[in-house]
Amino acid sequence: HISAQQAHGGGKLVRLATTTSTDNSGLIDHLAPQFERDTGYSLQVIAVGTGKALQLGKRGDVDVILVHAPTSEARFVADGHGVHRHVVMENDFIVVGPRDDPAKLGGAKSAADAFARLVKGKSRAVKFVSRGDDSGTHKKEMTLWRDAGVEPAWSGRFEVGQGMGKSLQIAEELQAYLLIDRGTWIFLRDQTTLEVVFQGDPSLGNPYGVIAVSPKRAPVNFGGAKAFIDWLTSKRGQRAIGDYTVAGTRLFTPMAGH
Amino acid sequence: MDLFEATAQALVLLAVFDPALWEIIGISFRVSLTAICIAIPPALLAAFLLAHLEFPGRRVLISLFNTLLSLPAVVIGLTVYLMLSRQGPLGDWQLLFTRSAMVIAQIMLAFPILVSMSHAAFQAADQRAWETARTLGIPSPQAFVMVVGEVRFGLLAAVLAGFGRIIAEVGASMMVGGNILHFTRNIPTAIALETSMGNFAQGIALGIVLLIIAFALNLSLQYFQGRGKLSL
Amino acid sequence: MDLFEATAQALVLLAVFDPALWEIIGISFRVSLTAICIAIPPALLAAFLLAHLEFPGRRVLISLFNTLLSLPAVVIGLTVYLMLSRQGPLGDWQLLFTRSAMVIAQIMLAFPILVSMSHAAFQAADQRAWETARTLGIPSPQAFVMVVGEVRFGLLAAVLAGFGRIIAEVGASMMVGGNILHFTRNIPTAIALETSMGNFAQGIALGIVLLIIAFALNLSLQYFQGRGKLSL
Amino acid sequence: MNATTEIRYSEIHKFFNRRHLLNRLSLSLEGGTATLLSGENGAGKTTLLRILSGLEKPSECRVDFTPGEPGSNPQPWSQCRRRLQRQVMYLHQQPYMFDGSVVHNLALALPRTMPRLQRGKKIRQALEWAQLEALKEAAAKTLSGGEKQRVSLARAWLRQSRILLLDEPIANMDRESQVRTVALLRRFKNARAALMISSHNHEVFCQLIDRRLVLDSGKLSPAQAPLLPGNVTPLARDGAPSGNAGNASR
Amino acid sequence: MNATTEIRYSEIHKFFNRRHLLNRLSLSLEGGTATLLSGENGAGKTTLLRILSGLEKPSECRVDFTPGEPGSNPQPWSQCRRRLQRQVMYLHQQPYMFDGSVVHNLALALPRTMPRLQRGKKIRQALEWAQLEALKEAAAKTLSGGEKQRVSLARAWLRQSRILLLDEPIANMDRESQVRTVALLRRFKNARAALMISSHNHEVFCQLIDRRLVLDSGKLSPAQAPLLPGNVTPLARDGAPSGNAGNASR
Ligand SMILES: Nc1ncnc2c1ncn2[C@@H]1O[C@H](COP(=O)(O)OP(=O)(O)OP(=O)(O)O)[C@@H](O)[C@H]1O
Ligand SMILES: Nc1ncnc2c1ncn2[C@@H]1O[C@H](COP(=O)(O)OP(=O)(O)OP(=O)(O)O)[C@@H](O)[C@H]1O
Ligand SMILES: [Mg+2]
Ligand SMILES: [Mg+2]
Repeated sequence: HISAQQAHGGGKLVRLATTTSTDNSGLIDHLAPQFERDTGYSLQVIAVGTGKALQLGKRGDVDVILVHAPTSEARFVADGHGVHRHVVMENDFIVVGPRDDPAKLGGAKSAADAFARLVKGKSRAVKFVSRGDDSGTHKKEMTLWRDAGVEPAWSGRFEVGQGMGKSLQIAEELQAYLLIDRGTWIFLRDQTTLEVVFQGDPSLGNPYGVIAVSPKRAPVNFGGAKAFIDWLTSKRGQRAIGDYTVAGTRLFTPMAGH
Repeated sequence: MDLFEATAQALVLLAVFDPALWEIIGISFRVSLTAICIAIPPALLAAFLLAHLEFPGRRVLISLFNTLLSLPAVVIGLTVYLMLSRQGPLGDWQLLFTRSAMVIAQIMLAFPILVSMSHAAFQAADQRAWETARTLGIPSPQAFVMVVGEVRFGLLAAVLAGFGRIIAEVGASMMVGGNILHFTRNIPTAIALETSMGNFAQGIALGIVLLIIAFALNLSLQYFQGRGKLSL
Repeated sequence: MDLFEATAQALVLLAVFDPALWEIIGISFRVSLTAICIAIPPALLAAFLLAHLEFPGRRVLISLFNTLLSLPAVVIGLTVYLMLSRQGPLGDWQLLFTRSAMVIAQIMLAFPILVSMSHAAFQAADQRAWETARTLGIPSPQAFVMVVGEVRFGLLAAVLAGFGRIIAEVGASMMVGGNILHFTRNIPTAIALETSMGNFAQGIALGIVLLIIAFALNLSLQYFQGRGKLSL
Repeated sequence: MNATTEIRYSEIHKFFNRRHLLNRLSLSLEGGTATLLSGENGAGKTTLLRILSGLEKPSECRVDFTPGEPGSNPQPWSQCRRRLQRQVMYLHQQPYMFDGSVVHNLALALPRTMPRLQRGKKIRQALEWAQLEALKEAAAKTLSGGEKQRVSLARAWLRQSRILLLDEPIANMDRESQVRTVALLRRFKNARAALMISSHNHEVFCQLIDRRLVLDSGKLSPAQAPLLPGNVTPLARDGAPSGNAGNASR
Repeated sequence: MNATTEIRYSEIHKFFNRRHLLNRLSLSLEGGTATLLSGENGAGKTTLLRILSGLEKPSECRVDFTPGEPGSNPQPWSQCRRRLQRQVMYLHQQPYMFDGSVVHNLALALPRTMPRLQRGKKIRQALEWAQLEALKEAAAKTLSGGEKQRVSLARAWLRQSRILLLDEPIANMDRESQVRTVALLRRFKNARAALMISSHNHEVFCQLIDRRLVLDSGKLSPAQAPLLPGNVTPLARDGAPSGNAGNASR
């Protein structure tokens, strides 16, 4: 391997900041070798929370970011920190919970209904684990509460401030409900006794965007970032995303061009 | 840089006793002080015995404690997690994601460093201290306390190192506490959260708050260590 | 539990020199050993001066070092990050997300614990050691080395504590190293990754691998501390 | 003299550095008698006294706490260690002072159960004997060599041990303190304590001691050369010499 | 005697524990002479010697390295500290041994630049003088009290310092070693070194010393009572007494 120090600043190294969900699910490990083979760039992946990924981009410490927080992404571009934003893939959010489903989410007609049911009795028996970390998932959750017209404040709601995988572990221990992206769920579902209790509502879409960090603010490897985005949105890249399966299930739906 | 701003803001919150800030401060110090207080007596005793008793396997045991210093906190966190988890052997106690679980993990974290450092302190003690105490007819338990008094400077350093390890530690607390707001979120896990959210300035500001309180604690402890310099 | 299985598997990988496992082991130890070797000389000197020189502000400085023990690693990581970030004052060095950055952060992490613990060791030293060396006409630098030799037992404990802190530390390495596979992924960040993916057994297995290597290192260091027990 | 044997040691053996430092010695400590232990530097005096008082592990040693009584039998040293530490008081060649004042160091020798008033009185007497009233609040660790030895002896007096082993108790004392020490030891002896003193300064003790043992090449033997009381007369003012006068020869 | 003044100290003052331990003393160290420093326990002898050798900070003190020469002027102690430490050798009341063998401890006193062969020869001579050939490989920390004092003196001999301050050098020594020590010190003196010896054991040194100073209540004064060489005759075999004989009175 070339040393990181040599590679850094040289044009052949691309640094990608991405959320833990894409990295933990194994997608990036699947994509990186193909990208490197096709383009000759080498990719370094820094898997962090959404907020930190955006912050690393703002400071010019990475060249390209891949996250799922549409509003923040738009602001990132609007503020001039990034260019060439593309939605490249999507999966969706689902609500998982204990098998006996105490809040009866299984009968909910819409996402708004499901979230209203959670709060209804304000019962201690109904527990809900919230990411509480301002991540894409957490932002989605807050939107859903707002859409349901309820105040998410009862003693059964725990804000854990951790990543998706850890939050699932905590939900498992507490036998609580959890909003989770399908990719992580498919990847980790064998480790829990929780089950999917609500899914399929159109408002639960989870689009992933890729953004090149603006070369105007920092001496980033813009060419490399561009190459990554181009590859990801190309036919080959999109096919690679669509090809990725875990236990026979596809994790992400390619979206470029939609 | 907004660092100064964030620090100033955190200090203001500290000064006006902002309930949210003081809650996590309270959790941090309550948990870590409890853990260190529980860990100290057995650790000192173990260190003393390791320093003063000759028995087979003594050196290996010392090496073992020194090695445990290199055990990542998250591994200890995992171990405690697996014990306390619903499916674990102690699952019935229902301690996971409580402050008690954090105390348990922190005791395990502090123990090796306390033993290793205090052992070095006892080893450096003048053998005559123990002998003189015994020869003055002082029973072993009190003689032990007297030797502790003689090497209190080194022991205090050990305790501070142990306390520093657990008050600043994030992996195990995150793992067994869960960083749950109002319950188990302490300063380090809050810092980790702020960092993961990209709020670097807030993270550092919280770190400075922790430091300031630790410094106050430290100064108030200083009188224990006395002058520290011995003539002859 | 699949813990034993995972550990056995990790040990097999260790034994057959699995390149992936040995790569992260290599990064861990290369980075931490470099950091500790750079940190030791200035830390010992600082500790010695703090123990032997009388100057105004000495006690406050000692308290300060003791307090720095409570500084969360992630805060040090953040600080180093802000320095090395492209927009930071040292951005031009282009060190972020390299092993050099990890070395820098780990030096800063190890320094306070080295100073604090070695200070306790020097403080416990017999003042006559220094005086006798001087009175024998030995120049200050060599006299310092001789005093170091006299308290090597305590200093070794300090070094082990400092090494334990950095080899097992995850927050700062994660922050400034980025946990990049093949470049900056070391054992603790790998453990954190495994844990966050729910692969507890793998996490613990890696921890055990770390421990085994640390134990080997430890035993080989033991001859430095010699018999350790002094008569009279 | 009607001495009662307090403890009988036999088979005392110490092997170090490929050398038989103490070679199967036997020794009794007898109440109401004082023994002077002499021998060259490195002969093993300190080692012997430390073994007798349960502080240093011998290669071999047997201890009998009830010698001569029917049914008494000597036990191995390692089983008697704690009992020896409790019953036999050893004064270090270089006395150790605990952190704290002189008064604190003296108070350590008194039983915890002693009433406050009595404690105060005892400590005042000890301070007076040691002539340290002016330094009673001083940090004991900063005392001068001779002052430390005086504190150490004052602690021995407060402890009132029946068996007292003193390792060079007067090495750093001034002449007056030496004389006062001998007087104090005489009081111990009159109270029927067993004393054993290691010293290179025989003359000072000549009026106190009942026997003088010489440690040489690992063996203990009664001294050949008689003591010379004449040599210390300028300062020894109390009592008549007990050693028999004779010519100096060595 | 034609003594050359090596160092002149003036205004030596030490204040501790609300007590003027040393009260504006003056003192010269003169080459080729030996001074006995006496005084009660706690009089301040150790403190004085440590100040003179640059180890302990006085409340006040001025040092003149070229007394009497034109243009010489006394400097404050704190500016001369390192120079004093280099030039004046102080032997601790309780000597300190470094970890390692006796040979290692002796070797420390030799300059690093000395050739190997010469080092070996010097060390062998020192071992012989200290009569520690049999223990040369023993760990110095485990030596007996008197043996440590002998090592300490042997180091002083190897170091060949022009100015030597000895704090109770013979306190733990046996009689033979005491006599040998006096003989060694005489050789130092003949080599025109300046010696200052603190001791409670005046008689042993009576044939060596040129003057005797008494430290009392912070003041230094020449001794009133003459020395009594007669008291040590049984062992002192070399040379004639230099003190003038007289009656013991105190
Ligand atoms: N722990 C030890 N390990 C090895 N050797 C030892 C140890 N303790 C003592 N010695 C050796 O045993 C010998 C006797 O020592 P000890 O202190 O008993 O002599 P001593 O008769 O008290 O001498 P002094 O009159 O000088 O005090 C010394 O030569 C010393 O080197
Ligand atoms: N660092 C210190 N702090 C406070 N007091 C001290 C310190 N060092 C010495 N002293 C006091 O100063 C006095 C003189 O001590 P010093 O050791 O100089 O006496 P000395 O003449 O050598 O006595 P000795 O004959 O017993 O050795 C003692 O009473 C001691 O309590
Ligand atoms: Mg001895
Ligand atoms: Mg003295």
